[in-house]
Amino acid sequence: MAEFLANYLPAWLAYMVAGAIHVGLIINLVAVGALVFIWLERKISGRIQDRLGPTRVGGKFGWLQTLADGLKLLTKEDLVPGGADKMLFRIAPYVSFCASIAAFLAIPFAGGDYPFIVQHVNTGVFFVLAVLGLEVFGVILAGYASASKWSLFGAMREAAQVVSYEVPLGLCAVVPVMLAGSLDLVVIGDVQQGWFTNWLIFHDPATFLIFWVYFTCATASVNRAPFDLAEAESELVAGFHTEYSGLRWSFFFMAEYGSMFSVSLLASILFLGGWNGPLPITEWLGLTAANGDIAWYIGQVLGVINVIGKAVAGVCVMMWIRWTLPRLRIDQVMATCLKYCTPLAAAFFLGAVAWQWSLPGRTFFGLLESPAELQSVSEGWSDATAAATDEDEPEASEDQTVSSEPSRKVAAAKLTGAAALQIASTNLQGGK
Amino acid sequence: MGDGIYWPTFFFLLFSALACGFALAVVFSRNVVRMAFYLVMSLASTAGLFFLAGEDFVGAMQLMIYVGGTLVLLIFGVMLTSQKQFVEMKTPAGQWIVGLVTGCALVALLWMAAFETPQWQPISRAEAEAVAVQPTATPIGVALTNGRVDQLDQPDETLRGGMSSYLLPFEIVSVHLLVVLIGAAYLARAKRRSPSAAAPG
Amino acid sequence: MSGQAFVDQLKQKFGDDIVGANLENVDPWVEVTAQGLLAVCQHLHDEPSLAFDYLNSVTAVDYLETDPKKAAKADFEPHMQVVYHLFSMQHKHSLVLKVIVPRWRDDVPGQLPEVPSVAGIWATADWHERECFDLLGVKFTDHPNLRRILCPEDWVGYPLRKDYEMPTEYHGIRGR
Amino acid sequence: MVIGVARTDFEKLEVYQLAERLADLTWRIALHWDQMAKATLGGQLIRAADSVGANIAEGCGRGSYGDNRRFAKIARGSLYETKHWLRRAYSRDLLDAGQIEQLRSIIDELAPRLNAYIRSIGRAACNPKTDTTDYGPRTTHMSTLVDDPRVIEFDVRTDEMLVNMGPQHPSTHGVLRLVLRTDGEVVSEVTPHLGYLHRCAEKIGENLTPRQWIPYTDRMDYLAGMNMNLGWSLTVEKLLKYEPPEKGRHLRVIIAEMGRIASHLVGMGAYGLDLGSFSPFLYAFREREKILDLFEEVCGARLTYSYLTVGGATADLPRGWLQKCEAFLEQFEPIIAEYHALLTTNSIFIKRTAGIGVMSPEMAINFGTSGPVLRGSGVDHDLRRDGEEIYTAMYDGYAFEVIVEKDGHYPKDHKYPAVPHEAVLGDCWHRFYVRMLEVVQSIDLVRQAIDRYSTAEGGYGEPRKLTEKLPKGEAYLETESPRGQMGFYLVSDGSSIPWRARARSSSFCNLSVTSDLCRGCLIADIPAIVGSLDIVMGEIDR
Repeated sequence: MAEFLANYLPAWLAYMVAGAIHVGLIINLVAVGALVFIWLERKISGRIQDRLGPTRVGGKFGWLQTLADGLKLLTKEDLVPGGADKMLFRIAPYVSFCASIAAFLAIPFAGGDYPFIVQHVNTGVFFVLAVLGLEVFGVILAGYASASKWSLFGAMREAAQVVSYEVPLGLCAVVPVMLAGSLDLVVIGDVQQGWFTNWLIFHDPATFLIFWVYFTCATASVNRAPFDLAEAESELVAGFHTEYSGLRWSFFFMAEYGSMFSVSLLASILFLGGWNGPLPITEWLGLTAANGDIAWYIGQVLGVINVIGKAVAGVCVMMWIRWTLPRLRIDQVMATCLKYCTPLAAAFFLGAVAWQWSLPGRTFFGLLESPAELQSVSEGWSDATAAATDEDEPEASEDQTVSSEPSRKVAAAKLTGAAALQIASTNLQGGK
Repeated sequence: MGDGIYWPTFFFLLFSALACGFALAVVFSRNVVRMAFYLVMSLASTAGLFFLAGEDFVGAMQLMIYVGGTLVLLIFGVMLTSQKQFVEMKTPAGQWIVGLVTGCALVALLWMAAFETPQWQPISRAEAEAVAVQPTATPIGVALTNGRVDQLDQPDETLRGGMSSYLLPFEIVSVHLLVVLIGAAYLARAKRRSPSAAAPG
Repeated sequence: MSGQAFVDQLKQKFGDDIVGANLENVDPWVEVTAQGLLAVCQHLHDEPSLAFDYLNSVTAVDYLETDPKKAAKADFEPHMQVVYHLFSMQHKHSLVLKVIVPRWRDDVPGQLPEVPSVAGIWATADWHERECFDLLGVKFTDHPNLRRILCPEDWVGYPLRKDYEMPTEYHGIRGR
Repeated sequence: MVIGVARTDFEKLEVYQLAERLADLTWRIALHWDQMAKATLGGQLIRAADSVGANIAEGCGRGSYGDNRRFAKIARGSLYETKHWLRRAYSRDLLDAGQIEQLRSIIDELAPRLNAYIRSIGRAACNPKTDTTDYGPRTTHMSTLVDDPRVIEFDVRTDEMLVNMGPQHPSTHGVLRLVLRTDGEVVSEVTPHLGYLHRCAEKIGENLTPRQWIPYTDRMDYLAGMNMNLGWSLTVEKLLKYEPPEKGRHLRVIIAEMGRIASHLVGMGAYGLDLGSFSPFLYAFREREKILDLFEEVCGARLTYSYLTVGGATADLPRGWLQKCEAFLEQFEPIIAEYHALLTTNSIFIKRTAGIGVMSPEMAINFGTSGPVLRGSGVDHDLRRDGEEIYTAMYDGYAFEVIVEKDGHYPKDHKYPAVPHEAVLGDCWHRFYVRMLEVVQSIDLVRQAIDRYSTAEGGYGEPRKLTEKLPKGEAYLETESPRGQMGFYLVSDGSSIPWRARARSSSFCNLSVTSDLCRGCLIADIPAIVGSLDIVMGEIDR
């Protein structure tokens, strides 16, 4: 965008304007997303509980209800308890909120050569997971600075829980990374293009199962029921945000919904094909870069709708779970993480490795041939010696990728991977 | 407008100022949790510097390990064990002096190291923009498992084989960390008098 | 076992500690002295043919006519009755015990009448006796934790006594 | 907020015990002095010696380490003062050799220990259970060696916290206040504090006629007002030796059992809330509303009915009501399966309740618990079958089994979900389960009662006169209300106003087990345990 603006504006201003637009879009995405999700949560909980939910504000579906709530929260007094550490107490909600927003910086909404992404970080998966882990810091500060015992309990639970759940969450995220051969979210999304059979969730039984482990851990790491121990209202009054009121309190909620959205986005990119629909409709309609800017742009927007739709579905499932299940106890939450999620994630990870090793180049539970994008990665798996002897391997894979109109970046990433694997195989030989 | 502002330099200065400022705040703060908070900000600014240098992986690593892990655990420990709500720390004069001497020595060392590095001159803008951003995780992963990427152009096959990987040192470090963790947990276990055994005896 | 036979049996075992009995009332009762209460209760609880293992209620009734006109005609001397309702889960039968004590020990106002606590026999007596102490001012000796239970700790007086007067003020709150 | 309040059981401190011995010994010695010595030296000596222990105790009770240390230092000052007065007494030939030896031995032990104690304050609270501090060179029997068998290894040491759960807390069912002593998430002690809703209804009962007191019984267990009305009415009728006509008897069964369903629905829904599951609460209230609609049609009120009264009921059932009631039961019965799916058989629900708060049958009886709490522990006791004649007569001829696990299984008159293998008899799960089964049983009973009511002849039982004189005497009666055995005790002196009206609350006794059940559980278990007792504070505080 900066390059585009530079045509009309001085370079320094172009950078600033482009940055401001990006940041503004992201903040709006989180804030408006939170508004929509709060409304959605009320509607969904209402329907689940056999009632209507909001109906009055803003017409038919009460769609302005959250805005009315927001206005109410704005006018509420901003209370700080007398015994609190005032600076930390005031700053804590912003820490959470910033961390929640920052995760969106590296999440692409559409792929291709010019992906829709704020900052193309080539270790996107890792960055998003790292930044999501920061949200807990705000919660802990809030709980500690509130000078309330209930808040302190909430903060202690949050710290213990989130730090533990990052382990299986990371393990689950490694599987798509391994299959796509890149930490770049754009690449991971792009390798799943084509039919839904190429989605990594359907790649093999292990990835299918590990998706559910991922979803469980994601629910736990964003503190949603049945893992919402930090705010467990029946035990801890309201946990870490017991002492908060007004706008600061709402920041925690925006952060929570923002995190829910970002882990769901991550799930949809890692496992559910990202911006690629279940059927290659954009290709059928010719909405690709080859057919001009407008067609490409429409294709990208369709991709954005796709990825957001999948993420919203994920968020809805989280809500559905919340209004159905009772809450676990803290020791059971930790046991779920350490006794079930982590070993399961590790086992499925090994399963995925074994599957890929034994059935390279196959997808959809081994029933179909992999698309070309996945081939180049899986070659490394197939036969190390063969790869080593084949001197033209990099070019060959490039030919393949060119033939099926992939993005240059994918090819570049693959090349590095292929080269590395080639060296690896030579090393193995040398060792022998 | 000409060249205008060179943004990477601007951000470099911004992040380094933040990192240094918060580092000083850590030193002069007395409240342990505030200290942790300042430390988080300082480390996050350092992570910003890494991102600026194109080392995304190291930056994210910094965030995940130091900010998300170490400091959270630190505050967790303070919350669990503190005698009163907000723990204050006072540094005696002797420790100030020791700290000052150590700190100065470290600064001097870094200073020397920095100025002995030959590339420590600003490169031209054209040069800077010409540097292609490389994937940062792949070489690390490759180096860990099977080969040193920095030695790819080593012509001698046998030499290349010898420098196979960092996997063994990595494993040794991991096991070492595990041992430290278990040791810490063991030391943290408090000893208490058992009421049942004390009553008859 | 018929009422009279049961009372006779108790009298034989505990002698003067069984003061009397009323078998005409809807719920017949046996009157026990305060000194003999613990032994009688222990017997009622432990004796397999009786097995009164369930204590329904401990309460007290204040007998005092505050109206001087009616007091002249009243057919009782001022006194306090502590009433125990017992039940046996095994035999499904019940019993009422009464202990009659003066309203004030040694008739000095402020000195609470004393009755031994049966909390050692039935755990439920703990709270019932606390309530009785709180509202009627009966002191249960050897009670593990004889504090007010329903009224605040600093409440003055025993509300269910007939001569109780509601304080005009409690911590700045108007009482009446 | 103070974390780590020092415990107040200073009596167990060795320094305190020594100070006590010193004070008592000086007292005994000074007692035998002449008047002159007593008035001058004796008073001063005893004051100083007493003040040693008093300051240790006061410091211990102060809560903060700073205060504690300050008072301990004052105690040390008093000890030196005692020494001074003893030296004066010695120089004035007031002490004999034996006394000097005794005093010396105490002071020689006390002085170093007191110093060590002052140093130790803050390092360990003056809590004798956790205190392993060595109080001086002579205390070899309190060694802190690692291989000392009295020292056990604990989890990571954290500080104790005193937390107030309630009276304003989402899961204490009203205004119950629980004071928790916690160590991290583990609760070592729970002390319930009651009385926030105390209205002294019994005093009001001494100033109103029995029928006038009926509305006050509504406000005891306000979730089952009908059953409260019934209990008091039957008690008065017992004293009056009155028996309502047959039709009135069946009417009372219909109303009481519908009240039980409505009450158990709240208990069930609120228990879901306690465990963090919100939706069952609304499902339960949806059905309860329908029962309240039926009650409203009967008596005009939805919460405080005052419908059943002495002599029968205030009015007969309206025309067409029975059909509506039957339609409701028809619609309601299949829905119970949903509750079982959401709660009873939900695996998280089972994890949270099975094996938690286990109460043995002996304990349940000893604590006087009743109703589903008692039957959840496997005690086969239900006043509808085992109660007094005047109450069981109401259910005469009705077919029902007491809901209790006997010989390892619950009654098999209906199809119930199976008992999970994790559940232990007497735990929270069983208490909840008994309530769920009682709802089905009550549906059965209402259906039977409707049949009998519609064929019964005669009146429904006119209320007795408002100011009818009561016979002299006293009556006590317990009835099986939804939360347990609600007892009323009525003493009459022959006038129309009772001499004493007493309400024995079931929830009151059920709540009294809390501190025993909650010892050593986790914080999250407290709502689970208290919720499974299903208390109503209106009834406890009366």
